[in-house]
Formats: sequence, C-alpha cells, structure tokens
Amino acid sequence: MRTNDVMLQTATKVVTFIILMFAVHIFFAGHYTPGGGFVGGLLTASAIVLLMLAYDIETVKKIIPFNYVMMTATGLLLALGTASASIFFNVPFFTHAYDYFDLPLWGKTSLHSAALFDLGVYLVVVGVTMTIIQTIGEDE
Amino acid sequence: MRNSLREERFSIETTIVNILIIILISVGVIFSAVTALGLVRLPDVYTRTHAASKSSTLGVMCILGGTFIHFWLLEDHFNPQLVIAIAFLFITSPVAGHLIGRASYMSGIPLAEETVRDDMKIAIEKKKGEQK
Amino acid sequence: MINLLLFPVLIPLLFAAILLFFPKNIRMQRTFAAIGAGLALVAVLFLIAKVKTDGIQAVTLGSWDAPFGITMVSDLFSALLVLSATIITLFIIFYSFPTIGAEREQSFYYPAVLFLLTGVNGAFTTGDIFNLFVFFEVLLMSSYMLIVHGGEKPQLRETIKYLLVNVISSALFVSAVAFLYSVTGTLNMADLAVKIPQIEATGILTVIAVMFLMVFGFKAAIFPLYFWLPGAYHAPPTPILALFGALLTKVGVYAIMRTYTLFFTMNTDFTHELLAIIAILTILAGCIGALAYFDVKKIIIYNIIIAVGVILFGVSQLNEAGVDGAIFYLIHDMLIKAALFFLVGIVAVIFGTSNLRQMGGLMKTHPFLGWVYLITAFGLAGIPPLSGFPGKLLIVQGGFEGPHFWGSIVVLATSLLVLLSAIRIFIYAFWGEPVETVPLKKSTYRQMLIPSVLLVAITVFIGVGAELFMPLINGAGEVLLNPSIYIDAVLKE
Amino acid sequence: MSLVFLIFLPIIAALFIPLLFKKIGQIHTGWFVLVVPVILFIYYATLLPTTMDGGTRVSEFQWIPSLDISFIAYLDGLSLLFSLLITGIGSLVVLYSVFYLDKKREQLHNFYVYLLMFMTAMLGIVQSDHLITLYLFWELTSISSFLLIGYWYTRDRSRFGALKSMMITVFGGLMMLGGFVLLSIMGNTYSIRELISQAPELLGHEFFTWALVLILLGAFTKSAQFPFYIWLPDAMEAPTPVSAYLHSATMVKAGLYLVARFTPIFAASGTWVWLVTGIGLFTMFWGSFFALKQKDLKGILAFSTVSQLGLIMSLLGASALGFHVEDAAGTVFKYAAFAAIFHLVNHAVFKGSLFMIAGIVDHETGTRDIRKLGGLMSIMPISFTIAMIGSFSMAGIPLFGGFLSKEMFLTAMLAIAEFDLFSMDVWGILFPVLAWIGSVFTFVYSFYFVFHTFAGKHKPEELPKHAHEAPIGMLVSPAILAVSVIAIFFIPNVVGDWLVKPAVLAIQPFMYSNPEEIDIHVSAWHGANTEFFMTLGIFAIGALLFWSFRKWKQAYDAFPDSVSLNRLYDSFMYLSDGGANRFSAVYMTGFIRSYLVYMFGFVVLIVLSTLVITDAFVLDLSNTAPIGIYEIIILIALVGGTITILAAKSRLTAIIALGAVGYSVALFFVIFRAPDLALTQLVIETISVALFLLAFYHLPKVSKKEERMGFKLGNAAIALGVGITMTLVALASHSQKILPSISEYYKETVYSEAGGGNIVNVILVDYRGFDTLFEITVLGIAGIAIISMIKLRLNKKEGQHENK
Amino acid sequence: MEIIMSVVIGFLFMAAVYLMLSKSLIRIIIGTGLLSHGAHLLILTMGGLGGTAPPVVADGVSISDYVDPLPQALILTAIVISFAVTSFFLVLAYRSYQELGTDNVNLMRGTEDND
Amino acid sequence: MMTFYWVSLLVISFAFSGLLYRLVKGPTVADRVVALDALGVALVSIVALLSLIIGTEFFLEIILLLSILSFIGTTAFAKFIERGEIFDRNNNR
Repeated sequence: MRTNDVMLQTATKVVTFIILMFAVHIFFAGHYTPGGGFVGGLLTASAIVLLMLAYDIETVKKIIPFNYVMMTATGLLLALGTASASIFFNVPFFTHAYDYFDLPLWGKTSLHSAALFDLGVYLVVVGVTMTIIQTIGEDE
Repeated sequence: MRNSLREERFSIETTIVNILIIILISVGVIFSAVTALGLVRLPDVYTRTHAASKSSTLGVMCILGGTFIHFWLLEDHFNPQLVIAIAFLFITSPVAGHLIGRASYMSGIPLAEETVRDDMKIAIEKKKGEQK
Repeated sequence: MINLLLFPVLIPLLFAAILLFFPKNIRMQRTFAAIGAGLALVAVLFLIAKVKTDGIQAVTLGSWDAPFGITMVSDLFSALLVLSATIITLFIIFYSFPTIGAEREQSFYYPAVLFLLTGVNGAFTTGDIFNLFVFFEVLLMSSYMLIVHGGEKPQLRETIKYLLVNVISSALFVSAVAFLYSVTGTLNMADLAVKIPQIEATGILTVIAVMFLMVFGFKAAIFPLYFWLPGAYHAPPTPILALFGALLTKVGVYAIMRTYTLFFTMNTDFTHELLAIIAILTILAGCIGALAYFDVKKIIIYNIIIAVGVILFGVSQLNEAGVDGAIFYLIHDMLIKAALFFLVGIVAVIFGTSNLRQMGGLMKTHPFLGWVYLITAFGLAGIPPLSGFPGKLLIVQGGFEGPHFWGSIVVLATSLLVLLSAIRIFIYAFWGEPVETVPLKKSTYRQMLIPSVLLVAITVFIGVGAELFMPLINGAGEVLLNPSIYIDAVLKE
Repeated sequence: MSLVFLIFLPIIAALFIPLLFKKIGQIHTGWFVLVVPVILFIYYATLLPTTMDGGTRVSEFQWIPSLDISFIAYLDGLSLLFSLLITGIGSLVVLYSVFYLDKKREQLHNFYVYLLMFMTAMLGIVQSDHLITLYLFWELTSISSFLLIGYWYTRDRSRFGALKSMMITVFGGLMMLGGFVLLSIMGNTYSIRELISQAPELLGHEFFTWALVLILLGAFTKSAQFPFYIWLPDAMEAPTPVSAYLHSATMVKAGLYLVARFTPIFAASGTWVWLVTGIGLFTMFWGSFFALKQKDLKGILAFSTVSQLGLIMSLLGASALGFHVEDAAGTVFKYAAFAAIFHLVNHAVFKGSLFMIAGIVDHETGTRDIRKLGGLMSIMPISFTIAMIGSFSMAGIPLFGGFLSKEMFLTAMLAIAEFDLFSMDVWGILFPVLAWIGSVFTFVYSFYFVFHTFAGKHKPEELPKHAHEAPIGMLVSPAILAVSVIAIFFIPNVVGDWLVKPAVLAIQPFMYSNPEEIDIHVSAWHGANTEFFMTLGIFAIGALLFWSFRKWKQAYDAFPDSVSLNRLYDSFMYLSDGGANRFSAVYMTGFIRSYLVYMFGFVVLIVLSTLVITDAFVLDLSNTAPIGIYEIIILIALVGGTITILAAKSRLTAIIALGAVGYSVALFFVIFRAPDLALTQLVIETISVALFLLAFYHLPKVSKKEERMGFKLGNAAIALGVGITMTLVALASHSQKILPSISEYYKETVYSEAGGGNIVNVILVDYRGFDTLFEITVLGIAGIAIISMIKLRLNKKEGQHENK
Repeated sequence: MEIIMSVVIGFLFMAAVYLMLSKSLIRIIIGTGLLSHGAHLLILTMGGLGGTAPPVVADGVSISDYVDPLPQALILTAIVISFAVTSFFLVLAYRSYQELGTDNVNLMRGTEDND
Repeated sequence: MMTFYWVSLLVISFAFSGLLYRLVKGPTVADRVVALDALGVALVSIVALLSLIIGTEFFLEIILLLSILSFIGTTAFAKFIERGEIFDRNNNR
C-alpha cells in the first residue's frame, strides 16, 4: 500500500530552503571560519537528496534540470583554470591573488581568487554526489 | 582578555544571564536524560519514538537556547545559525518521529503487549476496502 | 616558463575535463584524446630538453617556499618516465580506436585514460610525499574505472580484489605518512632528505622505511604482495591491460626508487638488503607464474612481476651500474610491455581466445606479425642489441660489484625463463599447424598493427641507439645517487 | 675495407633476400646468396700472409661509448682460421643447399635470411675482441640456430628441437655473460686483449674461479659437452645443410673458440685444466659410445660430433698445461694446442662432407633410418666414395687427414698421464685410457655409419623413394671437402704453417712471439712409439667390435631411456609448465581471503621484525595530551560501535553501527579542535550511510552459513597482528617526535600572507591547493566511473576480445 | 591521550582487517570504512593532540596554542578520497551482485580456464 | 560555571550511552533508527556544551549541520524501512 508524504513534503519545502541558505553561508565563510566549498557542496547535495526523498527523482529532475556530469566537468575546469591563471603571469602554478575592494552597498570586501577555486570544488562535489545518487537511484 | 573586561562592567547582568543559562541547560539536560531513560525502558518502538521525538527535541532546544544566550549576551557574538537550528529542529523532529512511527507500522513491527488501542489498523483496513 | 614541468600533468587533466562534456560523440572523443596526449608529449619533450640543459626543474606551487607548499620536481629520471608514460598512452589511445568498441568509447573511456595519465605523470613529478598519495589515488581511481569498464563478469569479480588490495595499501600509505610526519615534521621529499640524516634514532625511521616499501610494494607487485595482479590485469580488454601493464606497477617501482635513494638511506644495511632479497623472490615468483600458464595475456602479465624484481634488484645495489641499469630497464620495460600486450592482443583477437593451446600456425598467414613478436620477445629477454640488454647488463654488473653475487646470477638465469615463456607463445601461436582463425577486417588489423609496430620500433631504437640515451640515463642516475643535487634544486639554498 | 663492417655484410645482404625471392622466382635464391661467403672467403684468404707473420688486424666501431661497448673486429691467426672455415664451408653449404632445397616448395627467403644472419653472428663471435659484442653475436647464433632448426615449423619434432637447443645454449650464453661481467669488473675493461695482458693480476681475484666456471658453462653448452650435449641430436631436425654448417662445422665450434681464446687468461688455474680436459675427454668417450645406439644417420653424426668436440676440448685443456711447466715450448704439450686446432680443421672438413652425404641419402631414398638402408654402394657410388673418405678420416686411418691429428691427440693424452701437477699422477692414467676407449668406439661408429648404409643388402621395399645417385650439383660440395681430407694428409705442414700455427700463437701467446717459432713438424710416421701401438690396438679392437656388433648391440638396452639426460631436460620442461602450474595453483587460489592473509601476514611479519631488529620501540609518556572523561566516553562509544559491527548478524545493524562509529570519529574531531574535519566527517558519514542503504536495497541478506572456526581464528590472529603492529608503530613514532613540524609557518603567515583566517581551509585551497585540485579530480573520476559502471553493460559473448 | 588513541587505532585496524577477511562483501566494505577511520584518526594522533584552540585565526590575533593544522588538512583530503572510493566500492558491490548473483567473495574465485 | 557545563556534559554523555544501548540492542531495525535519531539530537547537545566549554564559536556550525543531517538520515531510514527503497523513480505512477 502506498502512503502519502504530505507531512514530509510540506516540511521539506521550508527545510530545503534553510539548508540551501546554510550551504551558501558555509561556502562563503570557509576562508575565515570553518566550512568551505567541500562542505557547502555536500550540504547542497543533501538538500537535493531531501527533495528526492520527499518527492521522486523525476520531479526533482524537472525542478533542477542540471546535467551533473557537466557540472563536475565545469567545476574541474574552473578549479584548474583558477590555478592556471598564474601560468600566464609566469609565476608558480597556483599562486593566488587577493585584494580588498570597496564595493557599493557591500562595503569593504576581500576578493580572493581562492574563492573561485573553492567554487570549482563546490561544483565538483555537488556534481559528483548527485551523479552518484541519481544514477543509483534511477537504476532498476 | 575581553571576557574579563566585560565581566567587571556587567557583573550583575552577567549573573542573571548565567542563571538563565543554567536554568535552560538544566532543563535541556534533564529532558535529554529522560529521553534516554525512555528509550531504554519503554516497551516497543512506538512508545520509544514518542520519547525520542518529543522530549529530546525540547531538551535540545533548551540547551541550544542556553548556548545561544551565552554567546549572544556574554561573548557578544550573535549567532544566527543557532536560531535557525532551533527553528529547524522544531520543524523537523516531529516529522521525523512521524515518519519512523509510520514506517515501523507499515513494515509490520508488532505493538507492545500492553497496547490497548490500534486506530491505524482500522484506518488502513478502511482504506483497503475503498480501494477494492 | 617555470611551470613547464606541470604541463604533462595538467594538459591531460584539461583535456579529460573537456571530454566530459560530449561523451557520446566518438569522433570528438578520439580527436581530443589524441590531441591531449600529443600536446602532453610535446610538453615533455620540451621539458626534457630544458632539464638536460638547465638541470633539475622545480616549482613551488602557489609560491610558497619549499617545505611549506607543494613542490613539483622534474629531474631527468622523472622526466624520462613521464616521457615514456606519455608516449605509451598516446599509442594506447591509437590502439584503442579499432579495439575498444563503440560502447566503451561512449562511456568516458578516453577521459579515464587521460586521467590515468595525469595521475601517473603527477606521481612521477611530485616532490611531496602526501601529494604522491593524492596522485596515486588519481591513477588508482582511474584504474578502478578502467578495469571494470564494460562490466563483464570477470571484470567485476577481479575489480573487487584489485580495489580491496588498493584500499588497504592506501590506508597503509596514509598511516605511513602519518608516522613519518610525526617523526620528522615535514612532508616535502627534499626537506625529508635534509632532516632524516639529522635524526640519530634510525630505528623508527627504518620501520617507517619498511612500511613505505610495503605500501609501494602493493602497487609495484613485489613478492608476496603481487597476488592481486595476475587476475586483475587479466580481466580488462587489451588496451587497458597494456596501459596497466606498462604504467601502473612502474609508479610503485618509481616511488620505491625515489624514496630509497633520496631519503631512506639511513640504514641501507637493513633496508636495501631487504629490498634485494624481496626483489630476488619477486623474480622467482614471477617466473613460476610466467611458466605456469598457457594463456598469452597471463604469460606477459607475470613478466611484469619479473621485471619489477629485476629493476628493484638494481636499485637495491645503490651503486652507479645498478641504479643506471634499473633506470634503463624501467624505461625499456614500460615500452616493451605495452608493445607485447599490443601484439598478444592482436593474436588473441585473431584466434578469438587467449588460450595458447588453441592457437597455431600464424606464421603462415601473418608472418610480419610473427617477426615483430619475435623481436619483441627477444627484447623482453634482454638479448642484445635490443632494449632489454643494456639495462640488464648494468644491473648484473651492479649486483656483482655490490654484495649480491647470487642475485646477479639469478637475474641472469631467470632471463632464460623469461625467454622460455615468451618464446613459448611464439612456438605455439606462430609455429605449428594452422588452426581456424576469426575473420578480421584488413583495415582493423592494420589499425592494430601500426601502433604496435611503431612501439616495437621505438624499443628497438632504444636498444640499438642506446648511446643516444645513455647521457640521459646517466644524468638520471646521478641525481639518484647524489641526493644533494635534488635537495639543492628544491630548497634553493 | 673495414673489417668490422665485413662482419655485417651477410646480414645486410640478408635484407635483400626476401625481395630477390619474391621478384626473381625463377632463379634459385641460393645463387645470389652464394656470392656473399665467396667474396668474404677470398678477402679473408688474402689476409693469411699477415697472420702467418704473427700480425693482426684491428678495426673498431663504437656502439655505446658511454658504456664502453663497441664492435671491435680483431683478426689474429685463430680468428682468421675460424673466419675462413665459416665462409669456406659456408660457401659449400650454400652451394649444396641450392640443390638440396626445392625452390618451389620451400620458403627459401626465410632459410637464407637465417643462414646469412648466422654467418654474421659467427664471424662476429670469432672476430670480436669485445666481451659484450662477443656475447651479442653468441646469442645471435643461438637465435639463428633456433630459427633454422625450427625451419619446418609445423613439425612437432622441429619445434621441440629448436626450443631445446635454444634453451640450453642461451642458458650457457647467459652464464657466460655473467662470467664476462665478472671479468670486466676484475680487469676494468671489456677488451679481451687487454684482459689477456693482465692475466697474472686476475688470477688472485675473488671472482676468478666464478668467472672461469661461468664462461666454461657457455663454452660447454655451445660445444655440446657433457652433460649439455643433449640438444645437439635433437637439432638434427634442421635441414641437412644447416646440420652440416651449424651443428658440425661452425656453431658448435664456437665453444672451442671461446676456450681457445680464453686459455691465456685462465690456463694458470688448475680448475680450468681439470674441467676442460676432463669434461672434454669424458664427452669424447660418452659421445662415441652412444653414437652406436643411434638409428638415424644424422643421429650417429650428431653423437660423433659431440665426441669429436670433446676430443678437441680435451686437447685445448691439455694445451693449458703448457702454462704450468717451465720452458713449455720444449715439452710435448706444445703439440696439444697444435693438435687441437689441426683436428678442428680436419673435423670441420670431414664432418661437413659426411653430413652432406647423410643429406643426400635422405634426399634420394627418403629415409635416414639406418635399419632400412643398405647396399647403396652400387646405386650411389660417388656418394659412397665420399662417405668412405670422410669416415676413414674420422676413424683415424692413414691416408686421411684425421689420422694425423688422432696421433697427436694420443701423444698429448699420454703426456698428461706422465705429468705430475694438480695430483694428476694419480688420476692421470685415466686420460690415455679414456682417450683410447673413445677412439675405439670412434672407429666402430665410423665403420657402422658408412658400411651399414652403403654395404650389405639393398632393401628397396623399405625405402619411401626409389634410390638413385644424387644430381652432380649436390655432390660438388662434399666432393670438394673429401678431396681436402686427402690433401690435408699429404700436405699437413702447409696447413700447419698457414692456418694452425698462427692460431696456436693466440692460444699460447706466452710461449712464442711469432708463428715461425713454433717448432712442430707433422709427419705421418714418427716411429714405433706408444701412440703407434695404441693406434694399432684401436684398429684391431675396433674391427673386432665392428664385426661382432650384432652380437653385443643388446648391451645398449642396459641404458634405459628413463634415466637419460634427455629425461632430465624433459622433466625440467615439464616442471616449467605442468609443474609450475600445479605449484602455482597451490597458492594462487583465486580466493581474495588467501591473498589478503599472505599480504597482511607478510606486512605484519616484516614490520614487526624490523621494529624488533632495529630496536625502534620507545615509549615516552611525557609529551602527551591529558585524558578527559568525555573523551573516554566517546572512546567507549567508538569501541562499542565497532564491536557491534563485528557481532552484527543483520547488515542494517552493521551499517547503523558504522554510522555510529563515524559519528564518534566526528566527535573526536570536535574534541581535538578540528571543526572543519568534524563538519566534513559528519556530512560524509551521512551521505555514505545513505549510499550504503541505496546499494543494500539490492543486495541479499547476509547468509546464515557461518565460517569455519579455524578460519575465524586465523582471521582473528591476522587481524590482531595488524592491530598490534599499528599500535606499536604509532606509539614508537609518537614517542620519537624529534623535529618540529613545518606547520608553525602556516600559523604565522595565514593572515598576513595568505589572506585567510581558517588555517585548514587556507591550506586546502592555497598552501596545498594542488592536493585539493587532484582530490576533486579523484571525486570526478569516481563520478564518471560509477555512471559508466551502471550504464555500460557489455554482454560477455560479443565482447571479450573485441573481434567484431 | 595519544597512548590511548594509539590503542584505539590499533583496535580499529584490527576490526577492519577482521571484517575484510570475511566472505561477505558487505562486511568487507564496512571493513574498508573502519580502516579509513583508523587511518584518519592516526594522522590526527600523530600530529599531536595537544593544542587548545582550533586552527582558525581571528582578526589579526595570534594565539600560539593552535592545534597543528596540517594533519587536519591531510585528513580532509584523505576523507574525501576515501569517500570517493567507498562510493565506488558500494556501486561495484551492487553491480557484482546483479551480474554474479552473489555477495560471497568466496564464490568469486575466477576460473583459471586458460592454464 | 565551567563545573556546571561539565556536569551537564556528563549527564548527557550518560544519556548518550543509554541511547547507544538501544542502538546496539535493537531489537528491531526501527528501534535502532529511533535511537540513531535521538543520538543525533544528543550529539547536537554535546557539541553545544562542548563549544561552551572550549569557548569557541567555531563549532556552532556543526550544530545546524548535525540537525540537518540527522533529519535527512532519519527520513532516509524511515523510507527504507517502509518501502525497502529510498528514492521513488516517479511517485505519480
């Protein structure tokens, strides 16, 4: 007999939002406080997993229409590209650059190329985790 | 260094806050202990679910409240994550409890011998009848 | 270009990542894979030229000074290995076109090969012990993927064993790094080479050195840690087998050579003696296996183990002849194993089986293949003037000059068994009464034969033109024997 | 013309052979090939005057100068003699093969390529002054012999014989290489000349005896000495021109050449004399004795070759004695070297002709089985004549060249008996006795060969073919050789002055400085001395034995096949496949558990014993963190969780317990101040558990069947060993934290230079970002690996060998 | 504390090896999980458990008593890698069960057909 | 104040071991899941108290994370017990 998941689905709507916010927060906080692209990515993935638990794979695919392999590849390229930028300045690979900027509205912000690298990590982690879960989940 | 300065200036307030924290955390700890007791002593999975989802949620919320107050008022560190965590637990714990309870029932785990009523059984049979 | 030495590592990675975007387009997959490996090859050639003229290349990643950041170091030894690995991969990509099959090509086969190359090249280049672990994992993960690629029953079965063994060795690797870090407080190899001689308590370092030997031994398939290898390598299709046979164990061998010449030299009486004994036992165990099976793939697979023993025996002597010989033999072995696997792959395709007893008479229909195989077999056994000879000669000489007279005799005597095992394939498959063969398209046959023949030609060239390579080999051996060159280049004092 | 390039002339010519064979099919390829040895022969013959004056020629071509390896062609008397033999007999053999091998049915291009390759190899051996290139050519002869024996590769016997000869000769070659390397280490040079010049210094070296034994192994295997001769009879599967060329005239003499060449280096050692003379003489006896057991014409010749090679070998050994006596040039030992070389020439000539005749018989009658042959005398008169000349020379009958060298052989052996060095006076008497017995049997088998084939009753019904005389072209080569046999008897001193004496100079360089100083004059009659009576005895007893051969033939049945040396080889070959297979099956069980037990057992054993041997275990309690109560509680949780896993009957329990262990580990990370780790561990643990559940949905229940108690105990013992090892090493490592960590640097620079606060994260993305880049690569590969594993399913039937 | 941790790590390794020697694939995979836990704790222990502050530097303030950050970074890398391997192993187990119909490794001998 | 935190931590640790007992004991899978859920929550309390004791705000992230994970984990287990699989391919069919 099938049971309905109304209670779970309702809670999920709120909870997923909370998790995603938290994931973004933890991603950006990484450089100064615990966190970073890796945990952020995994949290994002778990938010999607929660959606899959509450609804079903097809529905979630419709909501988030990403090809996760490409996401992985993009992440890899981003991380590699960030690190490789230093090649063009003929300084050792992976030399990061950072500076402080005064952005309107935002105030004084530090922009660090490591953040871009971390974004690559984030994308790879989300991509791979979701690839794995989705492929296993879809398999008969 | 920062702590000591602050303590000198607001020692009375500090004491009050500390008492508040002690109360919150004590309540939380007691509830948590009760949860454990419940989980160990209660006869079947359904009653244990009851213990786990209600008292433990309350317990942990109290402890988190205490922690939040500690960091906010004593260390001047407003931590929104704690607030969110409290809200989160408030939303999810009952849902989780419900899910486990229903899952146990659906998978056919027997009720304790002392059970007097089983409403779910009636509901399910009714639904099955409708489907036929 | 101070980053030149990174290119052989990064180019395959870049192309592998790009290939992930269009897995179903076979033509693009092939083209990009070949271009990627080709560009990497060009980069290595430049790199070797630069290392030869300017000495050891080292780059401290992220501009953090040597012991703190990760250093990538390219001396002649590692550059030569990177060169061999890249050449082999390029050939394997070509050999894969007609053999691997469209389904596999559409399932990330080429990216996996390029990822493997990334891992192998990285492991050869890195100057940081933990980074070495990471590169090991890159190549292992790709190898897991390749070995199970296609999901046939034997593949799945053997992958479990392969994976399990490597998980264990990875855990031991991490543990060994932890112990090393505890004692020395550093991870940079050059820094280790500086710090280890300062430590008087050599006992614990010896234990750690032995643990590292075990860890790398799992990968290099030394006795008695080789048991996983024959089954695991037998399962995947030929191009993958060639890739594994040529590259994977050699990374373990490289790691042993590097660590046992650069910094684990505090108690050579114990560690290198142990290494020599293990090497001899490895040779013997490999010989038994190579003779025991009438399966073309298995015979060559066991020859991998024998070669590992021979190379390690050379290293354990820690004298110029031994080390130079080991380097020469290592490079020879990488190339010739790939070539042999290519050739027996063709044989297996022609007969539709890898069972030697069901073959025969190929000399009548494919004489050219027979001659190429015969030359390769003699090269494998170290018959002059082919490529196996100079290395083996130097290793034997090293053993005689060192304390291991009997080791050299064993190396020589087992060459006979190597020859026997390789010639047995020739006698059974090429000689004898012809048996029925599987019809094969002429163009497919040619597509398989051309890369094989080119590779064999390269090995022959290495043997006959050994003079051209000896300065490189000597240069590589010099660095191994004088760690101070390496240390100075990395720490730039 | 540079000598060293002449060596390669045949192999270069070989490159054109396939082309000629394909393009010009109507002319027998052999005619083109013939040009090469003839040119070389003529060229080498022009060098004779040089060597007769004791001169030499050297020519060098550098191959691998860094390793000091080069091709050095060095022509002295010995080398030139061999070069002439190789090219001379080579020419005759090629001529013979033109008629012997059918141009339509045979793969002539292969045959001649092998033959020319062999010619290069053989010239290389005898002319190389460099040890390594000598070895190179040495192996090349083995290979070309392998290919030639296996020329009719569809026959089982051919393949068997080819492999056998290669195994044995390559084995010897490898051992010889070992000896060469030892020599080069001792003398610090690869050049044979330089080694000879420092022979006295080498004598005391620790490797000296080893080098000697190893090099002799090479010589003995190649020259088919006891007990390595067994490959030679099986090598008779090769086409007869090959047998005539390789397996009697040239290749098998490479071992003799080697012994002769190295005599100046090793002769000072008693071991050398004993081994070379003893093995040689015994081989001579053994070969001659068993030659009579053979039924195959070529088999008889093979054993006779073995025997004759032994004879020459023993003479070379005796010549080494010349180094042990004062004023050797005055003693009788000076004859030994001369006799060795002289007989070598004789043997090459008469054995070549005999092989060719055996080939002719085979070719014209279709069989080589001596039991089916007989009475061919009238049908093949020319062949008979040639065969008789050859056989009589072999038997040592006057009027034929063999007689002269046989006499000198007996002289030398008698001299050894009287010589009292190395306690030879006791055993010395054995030498002439063995030599004499061997000679008797030689006499018998020579007669046996020629008369059982050509005399007696003709049995046409047993012959596959109608017998008739061979075409004249085929007879030319053996006839030339037969004429030479007789010529040698009448002009022995011309041969001696031109060929033998320059060669003797190379063997005994300390005794003479010029060939002319060698004061030996060969004459058929040298008085009624002991040798003379011995010879008479040989003839008498030999004739007696030959006539009564039918009566005592059964005596050979007393030597069962099962204990022969061939059996030894066969059982070695069996060991190398069936035996190895069974042995390997004992430990290559295919069970992952066995492999893991070996591996873990080995690791534990080695690491623990290293720990004990190096005395590395130190326990230092001073530098440890305090122990807290809550840490203990978490520890208990961790251990409890682990025990639950071990005891779990249901897999879900095990997974949940694993989750609990993971969470405890995360708590440890919290306690030990690693927030990043705790975060990551928690998320990973959760996702892992989810994956476990996903995968387990499809897996079966844990089977109820328990494993055997013995297995369990074994597993427990191994597991305990691993645990103890890790603990001990961890304690020892921790107690010996000797140097400060590099991480102080990160703490100091993280804010100022890296622009970050969270050191761990900054290490991950900046200091050691390279690790992270490849760590996510690993993740990425895992992703595509899992996709391809689930999506790609090839069916076994169509796919294993991609043969579509 | 390090002493006790060493013992516990030894215990984890022991349990892991024991599990890996059993015949059920599930237990083997769980064993690899335990093995990596052991290895990670080992790195942490070998780095020293002494410090009292997490290795996070707040605004320019520097305390000397941070715990060693390097082992933590290494563990983080190792955790991710072992996660990748474990997921792969799980899927492999799942696929093998589909193809081979068993999760008993003793039944996965592999026939030595060509010997 | 510290003493109070310590005592609280001790009490929760005891509660924790009680939950562990249930986790180990079972008897049904559902019991274990319940215990695991409660363990997650207890862990949150422990981490909160620990960060009070250590006096650092860096562990507070863990609290939210733990509650999230514990929820997802429990949901997954519940679905597993109930349906035998975790994800539905398509609920509407």
